[in-house]
Amino acid sequence: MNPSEHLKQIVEAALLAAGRPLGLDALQALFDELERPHKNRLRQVLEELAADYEGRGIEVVEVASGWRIQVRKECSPWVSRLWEEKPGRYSRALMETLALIAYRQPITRGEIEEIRGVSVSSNIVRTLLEREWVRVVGHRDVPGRPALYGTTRQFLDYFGLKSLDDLPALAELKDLDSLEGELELPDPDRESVAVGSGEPPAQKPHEEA
Amino acid sequence: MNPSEHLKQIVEAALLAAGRPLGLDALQALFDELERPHKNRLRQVLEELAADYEGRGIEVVEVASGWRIQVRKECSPWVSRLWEEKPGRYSRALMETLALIAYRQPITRGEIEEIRGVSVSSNIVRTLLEREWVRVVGHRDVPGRPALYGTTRQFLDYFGLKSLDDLPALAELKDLDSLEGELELPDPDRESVAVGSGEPPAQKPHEEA
Amino acid sequence: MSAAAEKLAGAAEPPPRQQEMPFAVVEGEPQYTLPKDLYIPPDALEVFLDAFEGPLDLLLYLIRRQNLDILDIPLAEITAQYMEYIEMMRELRLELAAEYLVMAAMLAEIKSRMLLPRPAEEEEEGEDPRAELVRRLQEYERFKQAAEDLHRLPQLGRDVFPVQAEVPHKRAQRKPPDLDLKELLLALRDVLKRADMFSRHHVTREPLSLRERMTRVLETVRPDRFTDFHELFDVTEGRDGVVVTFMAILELLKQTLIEMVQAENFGPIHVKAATAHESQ
Repeated sequence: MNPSEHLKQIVEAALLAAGRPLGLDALQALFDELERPHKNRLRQVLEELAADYEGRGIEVVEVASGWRIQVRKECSPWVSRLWEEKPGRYSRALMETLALIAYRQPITRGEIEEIRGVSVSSNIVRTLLEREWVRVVGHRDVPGRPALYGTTRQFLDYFGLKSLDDLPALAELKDLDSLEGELELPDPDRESVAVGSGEPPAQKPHEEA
Repeated sequence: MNPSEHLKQIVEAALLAAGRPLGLDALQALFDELERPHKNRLRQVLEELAADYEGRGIEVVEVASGWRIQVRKECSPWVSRLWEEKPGRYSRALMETLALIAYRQPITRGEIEEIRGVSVSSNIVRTLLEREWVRVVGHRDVPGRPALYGTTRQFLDYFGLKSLDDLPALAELKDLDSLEGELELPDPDRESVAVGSGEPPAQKPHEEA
Repeated sequence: MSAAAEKLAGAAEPPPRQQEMPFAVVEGEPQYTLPKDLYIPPDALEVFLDAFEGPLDLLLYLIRRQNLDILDIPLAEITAQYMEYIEMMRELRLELAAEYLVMAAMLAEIKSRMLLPRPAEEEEEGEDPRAELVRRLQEYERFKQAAEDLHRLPQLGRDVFPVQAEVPHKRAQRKPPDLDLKELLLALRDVLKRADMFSRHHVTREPLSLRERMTRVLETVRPDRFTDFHELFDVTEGRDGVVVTFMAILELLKQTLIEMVQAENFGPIHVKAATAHESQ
């Protein structure tokens, strides 16, 4: 390969292989003295390369220590997932809060706290709002006008429910004791059976215990 | 940015950012479920990308664990000057051990020693395990339950192979029958005549290999 | 390491291509035979021995040096040469790997068997005494060749350079945790038990669809303008849906979460979200 004819290819390959920015001196050092390109020529090639990368996933940028090829900002939302961390687990407090919002909506934070007997952290509410599982649907007309929370369609979609009526009635929840053994089996088939097992409680009034 | 319109840019950026080969699953995982491209579509994009790179300093290749972007071979002489230190070379003992594991896996250390006619040092086995080129894939059910070694995907990636089928073909063993035939007459006289007779050897001599 | 030893070590480097191997280089002249009167530092010979991957490799070298085929080994000659090497190592009191001595014994045995006239009946079972050796040599040579082939493949970092682009806008995202419906239900059951909800009269009579509908109605109405009462209903839901919506509106009215206004009898009814008195 003739280095002067293929200067752009060599510069491109070197910038991508280096894993660090390369200055003009470093680029020149890739060549034997006789075939060494002038710095102006290198600059020109770098500009050509930058133009080639228009509309591509990468770009050539000049930084303090030279030039480097980097991922375009537009692509980073997807590329960033390469380093996505493993998801953690939700706390018991969050699950209880979400369940109470689902079953008792519209409900204020104070009402949730009353039932749970402990305060609900702002973090939990923020997480649920960010996840778009709950939203503020209004404000109770009492001093402080606390926000009323309700569940969203995303909440239903996430759990594969057509409507909240697909959730077991509170009375059925009591029988979860007998279901618990089954529910804790990590068997997706069993789970879906367990959840959908009750006949549609649509119009059946919840019985008092 | 619309991911389906800019699929090629995203795939390019991800392959360049990852620093390791990415398989179709890994590429799909970059996208939300709703916008996730089909594997066939990804394959098509990878082919387009490979075509785009014609005449460039880099190329797209498929190896065992997926696709990788690497410096085109033609540019290597210049790119390799980025590093003052040349990578270490592997000893013959290590390469022979590795070859036996690659071609004869699963294989025990004892079986390797039998073919090589010498003991295999623990250092070699450790190096191969540390480089993640080989791994213990089981134990042979004989006294001592010796470990059985096999090669890994990293091994294939390192040598730019898609699968073990891409390994260079192993030399044919001469048919034992014909071998017996040729050995039929153990004539001590013939032996001394044979020395230096300059008969063309049946197999390619090493010097030419 | 002496200069000679370095030369030898150099010759031993992969890809292994064994040439006629000098024992030493004296004033630029390679020495192929060991002069009896010349002292060679033992470590140089050790390097020489290191160039071989064992007795099979040494034998192959001796055979190939003469451009011979494995199938046509001049056993007497090769054995003699092999013994010479071994003797040399011994004279220099080098520690020889046991495998080399085992091979020497094997060669001697084959040679003696071949020199003996073979009884006719033995011809039947008659395996050539060299067969086993030939088999091993052939097998070893295959893998010696395979190792060389492998070594010639493009290697990452030696022949093939991977690339990596910087990701300056990397956002260390964290995927939100997954949540299982059964976990949610168990959590609810526990909190209700704790709050003794099952035994008190807090348990709602309404089906959950009513609560859900209350949420939907609240989403629709605004505190800053009126919404037409009819807009809250979706007749395509049928009678049951309309009833649920109506009950939801009544419940919201009861909880003073919405306000309803009718300017005149039989006039249009308007609904808006309740606003705090102080904000009016």
